[in-house]
Amino acid sequence: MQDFGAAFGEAFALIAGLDAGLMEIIGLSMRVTFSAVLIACVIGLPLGAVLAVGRFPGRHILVVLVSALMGLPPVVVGLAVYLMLSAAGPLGVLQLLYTPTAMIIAQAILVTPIIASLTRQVIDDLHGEYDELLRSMGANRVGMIATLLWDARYSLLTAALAGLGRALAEVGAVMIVGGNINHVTRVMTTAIALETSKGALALALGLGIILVGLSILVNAGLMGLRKSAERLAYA
Amino acid sequence: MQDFGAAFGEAFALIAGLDAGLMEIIGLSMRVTFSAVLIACVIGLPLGAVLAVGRFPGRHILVVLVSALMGLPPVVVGLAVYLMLSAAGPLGVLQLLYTPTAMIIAQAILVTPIIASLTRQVIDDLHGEYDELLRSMGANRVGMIATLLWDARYSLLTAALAGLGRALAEVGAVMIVGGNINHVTRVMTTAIALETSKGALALALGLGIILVGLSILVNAGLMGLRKSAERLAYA
Amino acid sequence: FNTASAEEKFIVVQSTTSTQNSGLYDALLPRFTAKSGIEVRVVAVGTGQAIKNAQNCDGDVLLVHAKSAEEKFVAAGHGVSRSDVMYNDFIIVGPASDPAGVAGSNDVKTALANIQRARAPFASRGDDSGTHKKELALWESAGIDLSGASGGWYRETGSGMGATLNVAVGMGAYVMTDRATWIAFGNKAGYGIAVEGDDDMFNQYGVIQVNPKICANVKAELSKTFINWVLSKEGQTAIADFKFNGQQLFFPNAGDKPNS
Amino acid sequence: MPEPISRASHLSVIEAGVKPPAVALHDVVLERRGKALVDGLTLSLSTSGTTVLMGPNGAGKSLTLRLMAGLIAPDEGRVRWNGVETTPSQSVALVFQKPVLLRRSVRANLKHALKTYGVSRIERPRRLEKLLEMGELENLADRPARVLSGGEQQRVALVRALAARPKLLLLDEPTASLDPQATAAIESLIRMAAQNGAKIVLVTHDRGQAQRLADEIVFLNHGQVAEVTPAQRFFDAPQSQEGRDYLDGHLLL
Amino acid sequence: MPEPISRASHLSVIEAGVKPPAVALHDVVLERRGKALVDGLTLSLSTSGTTVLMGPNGAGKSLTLRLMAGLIAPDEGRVRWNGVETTPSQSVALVFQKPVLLRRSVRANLKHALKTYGVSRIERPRRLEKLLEMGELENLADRPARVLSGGEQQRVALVRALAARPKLLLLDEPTASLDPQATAAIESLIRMAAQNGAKIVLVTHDRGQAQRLADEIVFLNHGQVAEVTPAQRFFDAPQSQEGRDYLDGHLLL
Ligand SMILES: Nc1ncnc2c1ncn2[C@@H]1O[C@H](COP(=O)(O)OP(=O)(O)OP(=O)(O)O)[C@@H](O)[C@H]1O
Ligand SMILES: Nc1ncnc2c1ncn2[C@@H]1O[C@H](COP(=O)(O)OP(=O)(O)OP(=O)(O)O)[C@@H](O)[C@H]1O
Ligand SMILES: [Mg+2]
Ligand SMILES: [Mg+2]
Repeated sequence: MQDFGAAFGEAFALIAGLDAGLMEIIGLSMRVTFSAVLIACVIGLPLGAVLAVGRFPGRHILVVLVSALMGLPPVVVGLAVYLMLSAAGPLGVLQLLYTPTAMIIAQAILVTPIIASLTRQVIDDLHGEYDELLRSMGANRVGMIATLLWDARYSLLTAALAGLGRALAEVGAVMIVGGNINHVTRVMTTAIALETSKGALALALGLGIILVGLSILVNAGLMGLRKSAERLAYA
Repeated sequence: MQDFGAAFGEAFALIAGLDAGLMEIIGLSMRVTFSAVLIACVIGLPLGAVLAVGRFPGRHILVVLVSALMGLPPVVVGLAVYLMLSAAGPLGVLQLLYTPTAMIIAQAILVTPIIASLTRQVIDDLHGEYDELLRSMGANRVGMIATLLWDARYSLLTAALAGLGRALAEVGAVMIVGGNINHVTRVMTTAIALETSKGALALALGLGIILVGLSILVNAGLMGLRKSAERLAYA
Repeated sequence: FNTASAEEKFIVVQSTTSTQNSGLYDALLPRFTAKSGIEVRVVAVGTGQAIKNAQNCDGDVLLVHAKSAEEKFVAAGHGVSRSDVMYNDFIIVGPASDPAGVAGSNDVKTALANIQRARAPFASRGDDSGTHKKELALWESAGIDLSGASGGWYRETGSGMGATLNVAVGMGAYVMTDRATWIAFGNKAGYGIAVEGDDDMFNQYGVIQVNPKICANVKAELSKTFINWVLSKEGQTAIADFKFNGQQLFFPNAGDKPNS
Repeated sequence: MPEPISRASHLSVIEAGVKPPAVALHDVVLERRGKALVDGLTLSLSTSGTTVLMGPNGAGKSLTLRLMAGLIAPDEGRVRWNGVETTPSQSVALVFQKPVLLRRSVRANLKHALKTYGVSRIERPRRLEKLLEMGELENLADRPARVLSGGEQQRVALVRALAARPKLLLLDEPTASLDPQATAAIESLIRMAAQNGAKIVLVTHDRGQAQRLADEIVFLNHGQVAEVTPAQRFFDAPQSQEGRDYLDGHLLL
Repeated sequence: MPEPISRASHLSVIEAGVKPPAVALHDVVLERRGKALVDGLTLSLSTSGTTVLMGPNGAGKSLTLRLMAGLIAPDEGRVRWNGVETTPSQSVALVFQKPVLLRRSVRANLKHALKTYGVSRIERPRRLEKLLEMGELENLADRPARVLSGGEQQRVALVRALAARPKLLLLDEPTASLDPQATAAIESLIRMAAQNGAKIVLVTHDRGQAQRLADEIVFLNHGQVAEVTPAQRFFDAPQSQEGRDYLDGHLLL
């Protein structure tokens, strides 16, 4: 039990000390996470909408597949990306292994199915309401998807936040493709894993508390933005 | 690149060989995952509904908090549960550490915020439509929540599937509280991590392919059930 | 990613968690970088994974402790040559209650036999790492057959040294570890060294340059500079100087007998 | 021209007074986005008879019904039911202008209502059959409620409200998309409910319907009461300029 | 009783024939859950004039409009527009019985429609103002469309359809919740559209409205056409038993 107390102490000391190393790690964590979620949104939102709206052969199989890929094991994604980017792999020449870019790629792969699958559900529900109207207006598929995504934007934020949570917490994939190299690819989660394996449990928990704190800040910020946007909407 | 080919070969050989060790691991994976998701649903569905429907002070803070907890780092959850259950910890007498029960607890903690948060969104959307009707009928909170959860059940399946994906893929927490002990607490993801650290990348990938295959089966099954239920509904 | 030429001067070392967790690199590398201007990026993973990564050309230098696997690596042409760098030793740690009554022993075979007889829990890494292989060899030389014990008193954790120590501490099991990891380990929880000092528990670290003929991307010059420095007087002194809570963790032994 | 029908009970608000009013609004103000949508509305309705709310689109009729159902709280002023401030939700039923039906079959919708209204499990099947019969919904009972035609949905919503056996029945244009036969059937259900002692508040744009059912007319405009007049008199000689204009608009067609 | 109004053009289906019909249904069957909701419906409408669809609740009027808009495909039979099988979606507009409005302001709803209908970016502001004016929506332009009153929503939905400048305008009870003034205004908009050459198909239960607007009446029952009769004649002497019963139901009140 004293470990928990110690953990809060560690967390507090780290923050109060404005530790430069910690700031570097937090900065990289944020950069990697936001980049990955951004990419996942750019792919996942339209993909989810197409899965909800489209009527093409194989759609059901694709829906099941994307949903199943929410269960992609991070270590497997890490390995697959590693094998692609490794010097011996097909994309080795890009020299991306053990860089933040590799971590972003791996996380984007993990998060995209989550955002696509949740988007599909949200858009499906709204589509039930809008479908006949939009078709009666002669809207084409692209216009239809754009309308649905826009009008569902407040609900879709939750999908994005779910993806963000996954990316923020993820360690298995970034560990493999980033290598947890100090000052280069060390992020909060890999640092936590490292301290855990050193047996520095209080420090690891302290870092975890800081990470959860960051997650709260980000969520509060984005939800606050949504609230004020909702209020100002209808311009 | 040959590793990918080898991975499929390994996966195939493992399945074809009906390896007893593999079956044991798959069985435990399924048991832990489904138990954790079940617990998370039992807590998360009503919690999410209350967050959507309730009007009490601190609701907004709670909504942000639950959303933020989607970003709970698995290693941190693993550590916290470890410290609670460890022989020196407050619940040490239960002797749950390094048992499947401990893994179920850790995963349920990880998955509950995901299901609660997604449920909140789904119920919120439906609540906008039902709220005045149900209130005009004098429905109490419990009746209201029951009605909303029931009528949103098809959409909520996606929330449950997101939770399932997370649980199925999770390795950080179960590794710490389960210990990846052979024949006792080894599951698919920890086995993959182990083979990876051995450098047996093809075998690790092969196991990953099997895990994704299981995820596809489970998703196809549950979505198929939803489809036929939807067809038979309105009885 | 970052292509500024100043930052191009780096090498990647594939290594094991024991060296990283002990803090050795944090003490060693700044000295080297200050002198040479070469940044060293350490990827610390399981020994098997480190060797595999190096085989895939994803590193310039390999620094691990699994001598036979290292020699195989060189023999297969993946590495240029192997040199001893340093050593320490393995120890067995256990709970204060000492259920097998082995504390204070310096005879590992007898100690293992006692543990087995008492059916006292023993945590094994079970991950084919150098440490794991060493442990298996010790059981064998003690004449103990482990088949059937796994999942009972003998528990294979299938994870790294630190994780296995955490597990052992969590369930009150004996565990074999390298001394460096143990000294730097933070979650000791009343554990102490039970068995140490047996000649059989020697732990040798070696360094290998990844073969630039096979891996075109290997920075041959930079990695040679690094290896030479580690093996040099200056590097060896730096290793000897590294202390944790006043205790020396690694003992330099380069040049005792380089083998290719 | 339809004949004015005879009424069993005719109680104007003004004549009542022994019992506290079924529902009363005092100086109620309701604001949204800085606009007063209901703007100092005062109105007191006796415990029986049928009051018809009329007024142009956007006058605040639906909002007034919501206030009377206790679904929205006024920003200023107060609403009282039988003289007290707590909504007696189980004895008030509201039929919305746009029917809201659950994503279930017609039967399941009515079952849900009976359960919510606290009808005992044993009684439910009998009551259910009765409701289906009242709404002439027997053949539609197993359809998903939300695929029904507009008129069919309105019938479901109406009998669902009747399932509550409410003392105060608030109806927002309940026959707007009904055919003449269904309108007649629904009107007789409403008349029956009134005869059984329920207070009816009905919103309609259908002058004929108002004449057939109303004991008194409350004319709303811009979120305020323009006049409260016994029905007969209103159609002969509306007291307010707004009422006159509205009826003129009607005659213009 | 309202006066029958004069009509600029009066073209019955039967009299037409030089141009291919604006829309024609041949033996159309529509089944859901094993029930034929539209049951062998054959109907052919000339390219101009106003056709009013009447019939009891559940007769299939709304489904017929959906078929005419190409929103649902028949299970049997076929639908043709101007003699061909492809829906000319940009020249057909449908106003649904329950207005469906986007989760946006009134203005944004109309903007979205203009964009979807392919109105050029430069022209949009002018057209937008015009639409707001037509629907008397200027004061409501910045409100979220979904909080508007029932009648206001119907007005938005109607002017949105007019934004398409459709050749075929399908209206499903467009004035069901409108007050008398708004009804008159909408009716004159409909009349104007008809005069500008649009074909109007209107569903209504309002006999007066049918008399005011219709050139011909199509009477539906049980998913089939009971009769197609010039308007004047229908109200004097319906040709089918169903038509008679329906009108009788009306007179009963
Ligand atoms: N949440 C809201 N925000 C802004 N305006 C609102 C809101 N709710 C209602 N209104 C406005 O309040 C006015 C009154 O609405 P209400 O629905 O009561 O009208 P009504 O009298 O029932 O009209 P109708 O006959 O068309 O049904 C309308 O102009 C409507 O636009
Ligand atoms: N998807 C569906 N499944 C089952 N029945 C349906 C479905 N859609 C419509 N119906 C039924 O088809 C019939 C015709 O519906 P439609 O909406 O066309 O009626 P309508 O003539 O417009 O009636 P109203 O005057 O009430 O609007 C109704 O009885 C309705 O219940
Ligand atoms: Mg209204
Ligand atoms: Mg209809």
